[in-house]
Amino acid sequence: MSEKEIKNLEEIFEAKIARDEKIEPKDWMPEKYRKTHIRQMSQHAHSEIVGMLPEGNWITRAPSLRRKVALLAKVQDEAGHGLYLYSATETLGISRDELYDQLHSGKAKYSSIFNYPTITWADIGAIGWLVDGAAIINQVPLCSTSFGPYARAMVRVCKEESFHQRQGYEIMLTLCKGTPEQKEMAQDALNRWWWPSLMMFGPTDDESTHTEQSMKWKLKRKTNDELRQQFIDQTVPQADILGIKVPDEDLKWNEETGHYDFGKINWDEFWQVVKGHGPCNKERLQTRVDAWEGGEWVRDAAMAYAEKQADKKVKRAG
Amino acid sequence: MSEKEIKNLEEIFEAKIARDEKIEPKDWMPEKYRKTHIRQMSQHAHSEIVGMLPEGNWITRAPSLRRKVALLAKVQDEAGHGLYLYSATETLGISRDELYDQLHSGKAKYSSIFNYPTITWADIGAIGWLVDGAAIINQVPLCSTSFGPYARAMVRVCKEESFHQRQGYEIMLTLCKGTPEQKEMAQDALNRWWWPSLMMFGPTDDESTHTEQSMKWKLKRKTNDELRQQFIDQTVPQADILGIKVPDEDLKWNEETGHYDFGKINWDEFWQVVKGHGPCNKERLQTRVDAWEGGEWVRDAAMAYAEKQADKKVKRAG
Amino acid sequence: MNKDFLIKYLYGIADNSLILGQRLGELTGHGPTLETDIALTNISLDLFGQVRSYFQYAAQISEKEVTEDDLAFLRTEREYLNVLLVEQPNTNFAYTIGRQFLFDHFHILLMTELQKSTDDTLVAIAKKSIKEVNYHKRFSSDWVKRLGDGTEESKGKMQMAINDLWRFTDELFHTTKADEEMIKAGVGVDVKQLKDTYYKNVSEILEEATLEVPDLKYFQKGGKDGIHTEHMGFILSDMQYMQRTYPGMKW
Amino acid sequence: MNKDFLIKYLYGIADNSLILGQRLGELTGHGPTLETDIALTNISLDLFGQVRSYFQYAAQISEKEVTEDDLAFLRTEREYLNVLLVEQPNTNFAYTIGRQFLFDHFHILLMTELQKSTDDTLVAIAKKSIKEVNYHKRFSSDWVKRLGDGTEESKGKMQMAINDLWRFTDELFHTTKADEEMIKAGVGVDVKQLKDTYYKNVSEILEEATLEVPDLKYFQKGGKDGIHTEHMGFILSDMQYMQRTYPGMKW
Repeated sequence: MSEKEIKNLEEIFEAKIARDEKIEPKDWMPEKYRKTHIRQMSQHAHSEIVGMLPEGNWITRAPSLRRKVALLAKVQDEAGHGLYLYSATETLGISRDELYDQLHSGKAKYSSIFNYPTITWADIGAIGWLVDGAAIINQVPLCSTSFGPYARAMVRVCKEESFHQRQGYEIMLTLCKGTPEQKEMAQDALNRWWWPSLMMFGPTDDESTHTEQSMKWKLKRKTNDELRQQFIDQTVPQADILGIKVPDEDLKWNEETGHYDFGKINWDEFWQVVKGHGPCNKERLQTRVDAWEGGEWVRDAAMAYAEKQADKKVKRAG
Repeated sequence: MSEKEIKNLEEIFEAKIARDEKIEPKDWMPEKYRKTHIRQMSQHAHSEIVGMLPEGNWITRAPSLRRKVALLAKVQDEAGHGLYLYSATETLGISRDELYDQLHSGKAKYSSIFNYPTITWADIGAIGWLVDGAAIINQVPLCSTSFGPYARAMVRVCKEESFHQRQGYEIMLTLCKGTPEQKEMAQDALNRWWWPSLMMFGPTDDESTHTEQSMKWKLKRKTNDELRQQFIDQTVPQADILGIKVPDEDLKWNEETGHYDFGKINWDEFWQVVKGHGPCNKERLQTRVDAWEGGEWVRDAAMAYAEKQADKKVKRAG
Repeated sequence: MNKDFLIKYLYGIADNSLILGQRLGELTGHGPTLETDIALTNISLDLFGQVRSYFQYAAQISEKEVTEDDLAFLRTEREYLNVLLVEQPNTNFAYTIGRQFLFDHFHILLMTELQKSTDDTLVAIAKKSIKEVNYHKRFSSDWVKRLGDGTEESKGKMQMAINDLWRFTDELFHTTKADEEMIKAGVGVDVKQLKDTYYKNVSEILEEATLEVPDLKYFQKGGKDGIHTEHMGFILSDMQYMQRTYPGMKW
Repeated sequence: MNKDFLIKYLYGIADNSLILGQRLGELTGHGPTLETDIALTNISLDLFGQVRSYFQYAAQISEKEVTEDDLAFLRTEREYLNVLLVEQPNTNFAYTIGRQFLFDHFHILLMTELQKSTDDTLVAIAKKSIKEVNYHKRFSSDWVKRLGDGTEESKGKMQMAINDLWRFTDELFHTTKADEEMIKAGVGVDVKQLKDTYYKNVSEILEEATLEVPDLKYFQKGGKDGIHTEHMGFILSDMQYMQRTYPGMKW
């Protein structure tokens, strides 16, 4: 293609996005758009898959049948989200095996929040309430992002995440209305998950890269700091209802700005976890690699069987 | 050697045994004596090693620190017994690796009692009381058997077994003096372990082979049925003290014989377990094989290291 | 009719679903593909759903003040009446599939017959369950075929799992005193009558999967009398952990 | 002196022995040789012996009516104060040895210093323990050398275990508020002072074992504040099973 032709295609592409029309896999798109989407969408898919592990850790120990069923269903939903998101990413011309390779080799990232351990049942509540809560704030704008398959996947994901978030909050509410021991368990979970949840919105705006480009492509509509503020403003009153305390001495309502002021985030910890040195990075990745490698013979068998069946069909037809 | 010379050696050998002198590894002995001893001693050693597993199953769940320490010590003693017995067997010109191979391939047997599962804490008491109790009755006569290394190993083994037996009985006593739940647990363990314990003395005399030869070599002093009767006569009053009931409708004191009469043993079950189809045969053997195969690299490393160290010593000396 | 027998009969059915569901729950996030992960979690969910129906019914007819959770989490090991098959570990994917396959083919026959019970609640549970169990059976049978007629490696693994688990199948057709009472009352299913059909159905699939049908004479039993394998205690120590550690609390 | 701090200080020491002893207890009957089985069981026994001394002391000074077993078995996960190192699993023999080695070299330094405590009971426990711990240290160091300087395979496994476990070593030298109070009172050992000697000693053995000393900048922590790895819950569910299931009974 001539440079002019490309220029022309780019203009059509950008006009389409500006008009809020969707880009579809068969449409022409700039290489950078494709790459950025593969990176973000697969990171999102990987987060769903790795995110199954901290919650999966409590399936065998869930305290009631009702909670066990809800937890199983939730983790299953996450596998489902992973599936849509991988499929949506595959429309950009990359295979699922390649995507897994990127995860397993450490080349692709996943949300750092899943590198924290779930050590009490209240953590299951806190994850639903805080982590899914933060995820929704990050993800709702993506329901109208420019890439069609991603936007459509996110509509379904967000609906289910809202349900999970309410379910998580309800676990916390039950604990906080329960015995002093249970309330203490809820407080302890809030203490441990609060700051990592704030980190889910990424570095502060002045440290964040790619924001401008992402805004144009509607991969982003608000900055990290804006989203973080929105999360805090929404979550603090919920903690008040629970009757537990957000672990931030500097947190207070600012009448002037109409927002909560909050304390300093420990960015050293953030970068440590991002770089692979969080409490569970090693275990999470190893678990995924073990599942994948341990399952190779199963996938091979399924492939071999499918081929044999196809052969038989051909023979029968011929 | 001429036939006459052999005949002569045999006479000396038998006279020695008759005089209650010990046969030592360096002494001449008939091939059948050697083979029989390898079979019986290694079977005994294997039983100690496999016998660690049903009790080991409760180490992580022992109900108090005192009981945990006692159980660890007991299982460790069994490993120690295995060690003496393997060493004693090795004096007959067979290597420990060969002995393990026989165990792992299923060629060598071990006591069938260890193919029953330990499913409650009371089983740990019942094993000490009944299984060690039966073992002692089988083994005390071996302290004066004709083969020196075996007799000496047995002196040590029997002393420790008596201690284990008392400890097991004391666990039962504590349960029986405890809550109704605990007493029920003790009764249930007696129900499940009683009959398998009676089977530990082997088939009835009319079905038992080798007895005459074993008597001559002092590997046996009483028949299976005599030993079984001795066990029953000794154990039933102990159950009475505990206040729990031996699960045998036909059990009753016989004034005339001065022994307890007892019900029919389920020999079908006995042979099923001997043939490898007991509740845990597969698991026990697999566990031993896994430990052995999984540990090969460790044993190889230890060997390689020892060789390197020896080389260094030689070099230093040279 | 003796309520205790009915409650024990319910345990006998529900505990199978409970312990198998628990075993499947261990696997979530660890499967060979996302699709099998989702499917096995789904089976686990169905099973726990059934468990809740049975235990809610048992709690309702019980003379004691108990909840479904008391029945699920607060019995001692000797009081769980599931068959030994369902407590066997997830040694590898072939064992997981083999266990499921050998159970599902029993489960579908049981649910089919249970629809004829004189007990309306059981009929309702059976009618609801049968669709789920049909799906389970199709899933596990399909995978037995895939692994059996897949690669040499998968065939070996699948055959080994079937050989190893076969000894637990006979117990599916044993009856306890409670079972016999419930059969007499027209409430329970006489599982002894299902045995031939079961082995016929299972053998057909195994043959289609190019696997050998084991020829065993010795079988294991005990679960129906509460005498379990050594795996059971460890399943329960995790499963009961919260209820035991925080007694009487609501979650 | 605040008794609560002393009790917490005792937990901080005793829980290490408790959880490491528990981990070793899992291995009995499963080791690569009978001799290592006996040795590791022996170490486990020593550790549990120490645990009993600490908890008997803690129970004695506690204002509540508690026994050594209440302290060992009836706390919640967040109340156990052992370091993360000791709860790491027996992934393979190299991990078991590596964990032991990295702990023993700390433990010997701690016991040596604890002999200078102003608390007579602690001095007595330390004096008794030091002989045992010396034996542990010799055993684990010898095996690090055997595996490190054994075969290519064993070297690879040993190096991997050391690399993997190294991130848990820094926490050994952290102090909690209770530690600081006890140090001030002359009762506790200032572990911060042991760090250089520890890394020097450990490095010497690793070098002798022809292994590389890891060069890590990031370390894990949390155990001393009761924030454990996900392994801990499963250790406790087995360990506490009997005491939780049958509360208040004597065994």
